[in-house]
Amino acid sequence: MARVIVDDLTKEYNSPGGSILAVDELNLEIDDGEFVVFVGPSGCGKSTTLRCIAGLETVTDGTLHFGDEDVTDQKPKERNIAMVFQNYALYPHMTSRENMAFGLKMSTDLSKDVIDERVEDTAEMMGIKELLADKPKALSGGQQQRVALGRAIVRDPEVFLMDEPLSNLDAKLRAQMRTELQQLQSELDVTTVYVTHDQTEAMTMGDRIVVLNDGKLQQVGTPLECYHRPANRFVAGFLGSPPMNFLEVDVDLESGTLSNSAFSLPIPESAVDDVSGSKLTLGIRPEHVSLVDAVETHAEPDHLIETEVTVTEPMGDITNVYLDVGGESLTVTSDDRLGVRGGDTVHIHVPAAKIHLFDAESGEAIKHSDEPIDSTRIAEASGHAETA
Amino acid sequence: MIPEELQLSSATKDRLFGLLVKGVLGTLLLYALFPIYWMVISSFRTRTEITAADPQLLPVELGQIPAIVQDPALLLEILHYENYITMWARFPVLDYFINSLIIATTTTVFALVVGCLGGYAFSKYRFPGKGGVGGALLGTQMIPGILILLPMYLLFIWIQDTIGFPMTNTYHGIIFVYTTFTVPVAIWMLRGFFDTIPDSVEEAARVDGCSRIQALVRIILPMAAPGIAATGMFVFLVAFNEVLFASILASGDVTPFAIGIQSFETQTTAYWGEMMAASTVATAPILLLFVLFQKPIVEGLTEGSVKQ
Amino acid sequence: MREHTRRKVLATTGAVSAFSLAGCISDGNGDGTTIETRYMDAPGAEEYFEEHAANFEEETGIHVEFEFVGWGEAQEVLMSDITSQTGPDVQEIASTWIPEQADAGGWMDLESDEVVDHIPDTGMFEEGAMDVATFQDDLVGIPWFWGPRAWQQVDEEVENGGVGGHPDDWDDLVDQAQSYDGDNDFFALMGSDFEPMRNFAMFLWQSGGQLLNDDLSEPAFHNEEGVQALEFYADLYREYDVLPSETVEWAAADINGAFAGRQMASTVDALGTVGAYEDEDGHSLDDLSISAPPAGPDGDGGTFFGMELLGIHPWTDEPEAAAQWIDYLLRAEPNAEISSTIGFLPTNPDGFDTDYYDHDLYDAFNEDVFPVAQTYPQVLGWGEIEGELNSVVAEVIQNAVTGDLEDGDIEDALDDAAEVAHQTL
Amino acid sequence: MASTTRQFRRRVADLQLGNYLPFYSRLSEEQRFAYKLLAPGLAMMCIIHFLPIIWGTLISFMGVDSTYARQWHNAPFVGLENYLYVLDPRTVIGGRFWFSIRQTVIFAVGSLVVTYVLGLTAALVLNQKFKGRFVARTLLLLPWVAPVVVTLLIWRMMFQQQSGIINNILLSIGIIDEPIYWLIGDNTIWTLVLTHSWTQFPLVMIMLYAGLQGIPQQLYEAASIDGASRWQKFRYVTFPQLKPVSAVVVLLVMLWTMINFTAPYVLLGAQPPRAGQVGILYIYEFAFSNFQFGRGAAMSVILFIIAMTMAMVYYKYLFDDDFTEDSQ
Repeated sequence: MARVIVDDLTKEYNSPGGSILAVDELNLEIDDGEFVVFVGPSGCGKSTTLRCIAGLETVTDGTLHFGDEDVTDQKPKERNIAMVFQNYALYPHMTSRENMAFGLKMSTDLSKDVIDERVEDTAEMMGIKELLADKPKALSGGQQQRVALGRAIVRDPEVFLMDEPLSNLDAKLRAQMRTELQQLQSELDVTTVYVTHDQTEAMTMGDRIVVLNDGKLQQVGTPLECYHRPANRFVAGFLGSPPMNFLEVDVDLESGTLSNSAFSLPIPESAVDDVSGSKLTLGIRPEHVSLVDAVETHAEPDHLIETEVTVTEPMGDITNVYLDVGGESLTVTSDDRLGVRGGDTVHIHVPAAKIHLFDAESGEAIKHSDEPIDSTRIAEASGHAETA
Repeated sequence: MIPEELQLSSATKDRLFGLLVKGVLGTLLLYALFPIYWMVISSFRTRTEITAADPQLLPVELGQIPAIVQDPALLLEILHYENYITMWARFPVLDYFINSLIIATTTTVFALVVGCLGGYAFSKYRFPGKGGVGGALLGTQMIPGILILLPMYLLFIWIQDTIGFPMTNTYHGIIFVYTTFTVPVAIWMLRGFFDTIPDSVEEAARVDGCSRIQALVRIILPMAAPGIAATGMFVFLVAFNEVLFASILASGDVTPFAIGIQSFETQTTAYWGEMMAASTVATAPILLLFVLFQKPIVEGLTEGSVKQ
Repeated sequence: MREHTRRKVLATTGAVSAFSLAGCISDGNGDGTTIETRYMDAPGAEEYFEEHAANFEEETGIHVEFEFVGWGEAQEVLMSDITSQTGPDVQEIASTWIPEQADAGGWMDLESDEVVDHIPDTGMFEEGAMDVATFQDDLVGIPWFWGPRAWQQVDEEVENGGVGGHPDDWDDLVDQAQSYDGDNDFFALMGSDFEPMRNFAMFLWQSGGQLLNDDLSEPAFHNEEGVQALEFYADLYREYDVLPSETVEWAAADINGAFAGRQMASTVDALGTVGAYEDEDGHSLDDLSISAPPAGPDGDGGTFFGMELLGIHPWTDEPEAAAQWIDYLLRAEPNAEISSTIGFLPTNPDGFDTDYYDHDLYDAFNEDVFPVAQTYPQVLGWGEIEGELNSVVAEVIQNAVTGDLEDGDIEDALDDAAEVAHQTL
Repeated sequence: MASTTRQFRRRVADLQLGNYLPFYSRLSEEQRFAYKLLAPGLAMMCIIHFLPIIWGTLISFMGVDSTYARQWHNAPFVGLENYLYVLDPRTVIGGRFWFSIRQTVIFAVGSLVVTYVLGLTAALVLNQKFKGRFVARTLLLLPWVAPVVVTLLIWRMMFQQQSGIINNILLSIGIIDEPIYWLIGDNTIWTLVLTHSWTQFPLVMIMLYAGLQGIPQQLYEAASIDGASRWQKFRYVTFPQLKPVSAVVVLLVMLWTMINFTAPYVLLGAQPPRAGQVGILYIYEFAFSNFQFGRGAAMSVILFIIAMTMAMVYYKYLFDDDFTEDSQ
């Protein structure tokens, strides 16, 4: 078990067109036993970072430490890690048992009996004992997945690395495995780095999530922190489904309003001191906007906007309502009490407390919503991400 | 337009097409197998029978068949099986054959080892000069053997004279040459097979505690087995069949079959019957070997595209 | 090519041990001298050399190793040997290769001091043989065995067709062939597949021409006589229908097989056909008769003879032993034995007194045929000319058979060849 | 084998990468490992391919003939004289050489067409579903597996004008009236093409067969829905889909045929009829019989350059085509 300390990690690829910066001076500390999820769009550098931690990629610059040990130049086999791959990467010519035993055989001096015992114990725990004699070809996707996990677990490594391990499973199985993995991780208490492009996994599984884009770290924090206190517009837009609404607004400090052609809202009080410049991006999550039927009696009348419904998407429990606000689209998740349809004119309420404001140029967050977040790590992770 | 009643129904069309396929297949099989049949038949004939102006398609006359069925021993009288006995004394066929097996088998092993390493490097890694090396590999396939034959021979002689290490007319000399000839193709072919193996398997192995080379040997190679079998067959055949270099680099005790078999056609006499008997004896084990191992070989030959 | 002190161990223990063993070429029999020798591959040769190498070793203490090279690769093997100055001590030489190989330093002058005392007495050889063995005043080889091409016929077959005696000249040949009424063909020659220019040379000499001029500086085969000869050769196929068209494809093996199988009554060829005939069940030399080939229009006789020699490579460490071995092989008995085995005549005249040549037929060879026999000129660049002539003659007779031979083609073909000859010389 | 398509595409892509040299000062560990893996093969190729090729090319500029055979380094440097001599169509040798080049091209292109048609037909047949197709596949591969020298000798025997079974069969079923001369005269080159194709078509077959197997079934289903006939499916689905494999097949068969020595040598003997004198055989005969190493080397270099030029033109064609799109 170990802390993983990533210090100024940089990875550059050489390619015909010049070099490509895959990871750009990334700094990160992962606590012992922590479950950290790397998330970001494809090509953001999350997999590369993971592979650097694994030792599968050489590091162009910066250092990696496991605990106190500098592993930057160590080969994968010296790092005592285990990895689960998206396509499982089981060895097709070996049985499940041999697959699981292989790592122990190669990296330890354990006797055959001990290895056997550990394989059996792990198999028992994973519920794959009856599959031990089968070759991967004979197994279903889910079973292969378990064997792949078992192969990692049996190693009892210092760090677990998982590269989109669930993305080849069907939706139902994926949901089930998500929970299972989480439980497993907390039982084993092994430092885990988990890479995914799926924000549901990111939100539900990690102790902390690390949001990456374009090789740069965007934000590190607990899932709720990242969700409710996004460090910048990218994080805000990346997490959440449907994604946060963004509206370009002009700032009028004299009248204290944020406005565009379709509406004008007062600058939220909590942000008045931070607002400067003339352009901002206003962000509001779909679930925080509500459709208003009793306009006259509303508590925050100056936070109402009149809009037209373009499309509605009934999801069963809720309905996504797409609206047109001054030519820009805005989404609302509504409980659909009103039964609106395309073409209707409705009023929406944009509560001041829930508004995010971002610098129009840099995308840096200026104001967050006031949603409460998990208290434990706010202190250490608050503030802006270290984007260097 | 053809009137509707004259148009073939789709079932009839299918049946006709089926017939066409069978017909074409039959013709192809005849084309492919007839020479082999003819070799076997000729090996049971005397020189006069072979050079006769009216060659017979069948080894026996049709009228003789009932008698042969009754008394199979009759076959021994009709078939000139003596070729199979006299050929051993005429020329050392067995030596030729064993030489060829030694040369071709060893070449196959070495070419596969070197080819696997190179092919893997090509499949898995990007490195400066890759394009150049790739071009060179392909370029070797265009070198007329005759251009390098003499320089290579002189080089061998030079090595012999300078270091005192014999090179000409030795197994290792010709094996070295053949291995080098086949390595570019082996690299090329094997690279394709390695391409079909996901990178993550190698990575998994390295995370599991293998060095790069261990991962290659313990994980990747077993996975590429069919491809290796197919490449091996290819290399074996090249090494077994080469004549230009064999004729001056592998003489004396290491004369291979491809050269030796030609001695049945001497300046004054052609021992066709014995030559065909020797050919039959040499061809049979190779065909048999192929048929036995055809599954991985054919799988290897056709692999890759399936996953494309 | 193969070596016959065969070390079977090598063949069976595989490549690994081969690495360690391959170096040990010599059997290393302590005190004795060992020479390496190489001959053209032929059936029966192995037994012959096994026996005589043993005899020779007993007599002199010199150990002789021998190996064989197939005709197909012989030229290439010799070429590489000479280029690299490596290879056996004693080597069989085909007469037509002498100029290039001698010029390239492939053969030791056997009249040099080192060996002159040990080689056979050259006085016993025919002058024609010695001409071949000499290149630019050096004696490059010792004539070993030779074979002139002679008219050979199966008397019974000839008579069955209502023809008597041997044809005296070209007209006679055509007449006999056309009046022949036997079951098979009357006459056949080897075709384009093996040195067709030997036939052309024969017809050329018979029509009074020669291949090169007297001082060997210019081609002479493209003059009137040459055209006449090649025309006659082609006409034997297309005009007179004397030569069966399929024979245009025939090589030595085919003609031997056909003659042995009595597919034709007569041929002009070397002793090989006689041997093939004799080997066939129920055949005897008494069936055959031999004479010089038919003469040309002006009564000129002529036929081709081929000769094999034994030479010593100049890089040998044991010239003396090598010469002794050659001397041994040229003794009447061994000389006659190998000549007869391979289907030639011994160059040692005493060979005819041995059991191997105890038949009238051989006397006819010696007495009637040799006097008119000639061979190719020994001149540098001859190989190229010969190759060219082979190819044009082959083309001409092939076209004669397939009906593609046009008027003037023969002249053009010979002029082409003459052009090459001119440039080469 | 079918994966050669991919190799090929990659190869093409790699050549583009060829210009990102010069060498980086610091190679990554992967790159060093890759070089280590390639080292044995490259070292061997240096000794057996590159060194002799330089040597051979050197000789082609020197007047090495029988006089200098054993001391070629003392031979005079003659510049381009050898090349000019063998390339001059007015001299007989030059004419012969040009003719042999022509025959080489016929041999290569003819073999290519025949093997491709045979191979494709066989592959299409094997791709049908019928009982025993695996047996058929094995049987059709046998010509490739059987030792080539042996099969060439068999064909040589079968092609004899008089005693050969081929003429016999053709006569008896009435295709020809007169026995054909297969091994002499102008037919020789076609005999060579036929025989060589016999030994090569199984390889082409199996490569194309692999290509066929890789064509997604949906394409055929889509074509069926569009009402395509069998021929149209072949024309608009199968054939275009086979293009990448075909490209590899064409290149390999061309190159391997152009420099093939075994087939003409064994089938036609050391003294082939003129029509059968393909380049490499002519060079062999000319250079080795006459110790004309300098001129022989010049001829070989020319043959090499022709093969290379053809390959490069072909590459160029590929570049212009749709092969670069897949760079993985």
